[in-house]
Amino acid sequence: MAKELIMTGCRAAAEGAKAAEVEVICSFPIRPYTAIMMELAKMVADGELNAEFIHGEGEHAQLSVVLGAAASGARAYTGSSGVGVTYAMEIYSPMAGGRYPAQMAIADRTLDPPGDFGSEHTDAMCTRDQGWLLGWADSPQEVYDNTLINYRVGEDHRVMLPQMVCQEGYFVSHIPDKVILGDQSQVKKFLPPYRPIGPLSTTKPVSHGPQIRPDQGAPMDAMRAAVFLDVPKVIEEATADFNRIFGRNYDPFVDQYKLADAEIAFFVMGAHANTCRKAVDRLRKQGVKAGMARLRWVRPWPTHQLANALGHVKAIGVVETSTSYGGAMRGGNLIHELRASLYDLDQRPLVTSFMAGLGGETIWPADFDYMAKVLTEMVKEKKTKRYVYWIGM
Amino acid sequence: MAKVHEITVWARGVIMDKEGRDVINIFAEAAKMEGKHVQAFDNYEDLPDRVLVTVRKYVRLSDEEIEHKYVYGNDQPEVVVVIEATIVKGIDVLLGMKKGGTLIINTNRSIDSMLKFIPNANLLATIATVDADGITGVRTIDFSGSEGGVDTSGIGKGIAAPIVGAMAKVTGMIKKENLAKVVSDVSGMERGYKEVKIKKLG
Amino acid sequence: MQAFNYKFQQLEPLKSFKRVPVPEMYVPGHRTCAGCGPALNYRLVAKAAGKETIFIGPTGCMYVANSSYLCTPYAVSWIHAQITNGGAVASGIEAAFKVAARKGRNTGVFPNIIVMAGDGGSVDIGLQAMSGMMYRNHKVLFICYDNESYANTGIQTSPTTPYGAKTTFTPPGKEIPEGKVLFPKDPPQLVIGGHPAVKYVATTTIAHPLDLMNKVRKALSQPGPTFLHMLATCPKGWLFPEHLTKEMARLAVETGMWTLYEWENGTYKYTNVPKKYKPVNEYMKHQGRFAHLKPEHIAKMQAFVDEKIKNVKQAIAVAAPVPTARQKA
Amino acid sequence: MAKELPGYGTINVPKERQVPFGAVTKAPVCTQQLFITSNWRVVRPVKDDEKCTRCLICYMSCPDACWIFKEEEDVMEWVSDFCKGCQICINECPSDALTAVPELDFPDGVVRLDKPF
Repeated sequence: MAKELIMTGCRAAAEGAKAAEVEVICSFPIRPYTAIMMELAKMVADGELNAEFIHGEGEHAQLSVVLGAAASGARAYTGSSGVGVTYAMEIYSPMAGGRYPAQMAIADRTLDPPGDFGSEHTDAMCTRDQGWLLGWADSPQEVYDNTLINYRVGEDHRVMLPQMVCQEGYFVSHIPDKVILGDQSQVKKFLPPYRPIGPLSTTKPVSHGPQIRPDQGAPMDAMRAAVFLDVPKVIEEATADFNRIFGRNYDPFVDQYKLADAEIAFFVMGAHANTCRKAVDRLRKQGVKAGMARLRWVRPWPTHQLANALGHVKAIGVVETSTSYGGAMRGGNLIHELRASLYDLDQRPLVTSFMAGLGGETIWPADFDYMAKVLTEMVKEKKTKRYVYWIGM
Repeated sequence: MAKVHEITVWARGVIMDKEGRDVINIFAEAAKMEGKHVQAFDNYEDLPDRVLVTVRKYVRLSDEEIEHKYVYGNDQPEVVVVIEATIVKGIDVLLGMKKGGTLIINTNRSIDSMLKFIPNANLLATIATVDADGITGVRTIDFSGSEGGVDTSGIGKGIAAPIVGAMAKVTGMIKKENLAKVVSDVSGMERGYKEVKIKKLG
Repeated sequence: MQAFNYKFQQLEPLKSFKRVPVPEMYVPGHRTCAGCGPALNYRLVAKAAGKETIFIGPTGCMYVANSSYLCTPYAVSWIHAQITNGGAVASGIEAAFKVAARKGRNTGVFPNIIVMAGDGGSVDIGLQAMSGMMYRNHKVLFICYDNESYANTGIQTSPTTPYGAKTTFTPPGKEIPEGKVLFPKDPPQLVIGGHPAVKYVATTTIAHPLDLMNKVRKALSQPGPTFLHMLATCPKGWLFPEHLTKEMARLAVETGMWTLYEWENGTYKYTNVPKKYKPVNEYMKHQGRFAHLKPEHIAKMQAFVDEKIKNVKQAIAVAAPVPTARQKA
Repeated sequence: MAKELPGYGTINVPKERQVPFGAVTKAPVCTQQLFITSNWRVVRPVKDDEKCTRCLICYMSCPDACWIFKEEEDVMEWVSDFCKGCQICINECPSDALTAVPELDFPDGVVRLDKPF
């Protein structure tokens, strides 16, 4: 029986992993994701989950352990935050290129220096070009759901890629909210067992990852790129199945809120969407035709879906929660790809970006009001005056 | 564009890697003195070299700037130099050569006995042998210059000297006097120049 | 963790060359040097382990030279690991096979899981992963095939490169005449010193094939992590003629540069201890990497080795072991 | 939408250039035929069956597994395709049964390749 509980994003992630019956788990402590592993450790200790719980000697080892486990046919699970995510950097490409569909839970944390527990998307965003599936949840409920959806998509034989299931540290990972946990019969219906391709075995011996010549490198890259042409379809199928089986209502790629007739729109990712929705409601009451688009997947990037959802809007404010120092817009990462996605439209929306929610800072309702003011002026003047606004600076 | 002369040198990994590299460096260095645009480099795919594996080294000479200088292999060598004679038995060293090319082999065996191992010798206008091991008997084994490192052991002390001497004589591409300014073992180079055996074919 | 009886393998010792398993598990057709010590090492290990085996190959010569261009010489399953993470990848594999056994997905014998790491992949950049694996009590045999340098990248110094050796990172020069000035790490002592889960550690060389294979089989018959340190001489990196590959390993033992021992549950057992050690120069003089050394440097090396040998003499030196098979559980 | 947006096209890697899924290949059996190394050889070991005692030291000394004991015929067999000519076997042979002979003294016995490895 599905049951409704109040829990944090960390607990929700652990519940998702438990529902997926993960078999090899590798931990290393770093706040704030640590709680996920604390929950799983207890589940294993209590015999609720038949899994190997391995204490990795660092994030690099965590990724390496799950790589080996996935290569041997086990459903594997790990996670990290902040500098832990970047410490493991070497292993992201081998995992994706070797097509090992393990999952990594991220509760975002700002990168050093100096130490800062606050959430910021920069940690996981650093890995976005390594060939993983990557996306953000906006609530503990979506964390649970995404855990299952990601395993389903990642382990699909048309995909076979590792997945990064992200949630913001603290905002989602530590603030409890309502979560409906699926019944195990629903989970079984949605998520088939992991079927590895060419796993390490003593009966059918294989070689994983022999060296290639430079002229074999380009085909390797092309084939890795080609997978991403098929991923969107698999995501659509999986989301539709998930919605049907679990009674949810996700848009596969872009969570759209009052966008249909919007003149200005916020482009957000993660939990700040919750504040943003309320801001949209309030602005609407004041007569401002505001809307919101929330990105669910950064990889694969939903280019056409975004053009469809946002093409009619007059001005878009990208709420950036990651940094791209010296980047084209001198702000965050999302604006680059959003602008590129809209480039071929006949009538391009004006696009600027707002650096907000960095270092764990809350984005306040008033901040959205300020952004709306900037966007409304842009509409009035029919031009983008600045690429980037640093909120409060 | 001026013609680019491509010379490919074949050696064996580790035990003759340094000698092979010396050959290309000496040859290119001497050609530079004559105002040529030059290039000398190892085949990158052959690295890291392993003991006895075949390795390729390249020289390019031209009167003008070399257009394809970042293409990392000689596709159409007009001169092929084989520093270890057995290589001709196991590899088509003339691959890509246009008719009328030159082959120089370090061996004390007769030219005719070597020709038996070269099924496509019809590509050659000239074949030559030089007994470099007999002349100097020295092979410098050193890995300091491989992988683009600094070569610390001098240039042309071993069998490379007679081989470049022979190359100068057979190809006529560079002057012996300039070689003498580059190689350590000048008399070895002179002997290679003098003692090389040349046979014109077809 | 739940008590579960995994079907760990028990490999009987081999009594003579004639009893050595015939099938090659590391087959010919690879790009290792002619006369490659580590390749011979790999072959003997694979032969001793047999077909129910999975190899983890961290980056190094034994990755790059062996697996060139999408073809490999491993007749058993093999996976590339980064040079950094051999121990960790092996941990994941072992864990996966344990779960599969518990869940009844895999009912066959538990595979031999062997990490074949170079010295860099073991006790330099790979040390953390190796140590983590051993601490966590995974049933993995970690082998350090020690060719005393980063050979694949063109012979750079590693923590096991001996004092006085020339490498491309320790070239001798006016200011630093001896090339390498540091003394090497001692890999088995690193393992023995701090890993209570490890009950069996041994050293061997490619010049002692039966000894090597039996140590592999004994290590694989343990229920937990084990470590073997193997001297795999390197003609390219050490600058000696390739036909002397085994000769160098033999001389290493005869001069005390290398000692053969087993460490089992806290007890040392030394073997092949020469009645009288040859001077270290008997070993060094064949190798171009030591050619630049002056007598005072060689004396320094001799003193280092003498100190090491003293420990051997203090310990009990016994005749060559016939490895005992562990009691079947 | 006013007009159709560009798509991603398709990526068609020619069959002969395709890399196996995840760079996972089947393990070789007995020998790796894609990697014949006979052309590495400068000399080859030639055996004197009179002197050979079948002690198997050559078999246990070869990095490339190029000595095989044929039990039925009671003879050591040399594997020409993969012998790199390192001469370890010659150095180790306790009964001087092996001699190094230049490969060029033999008309054949080397697999000729277009390109080196």
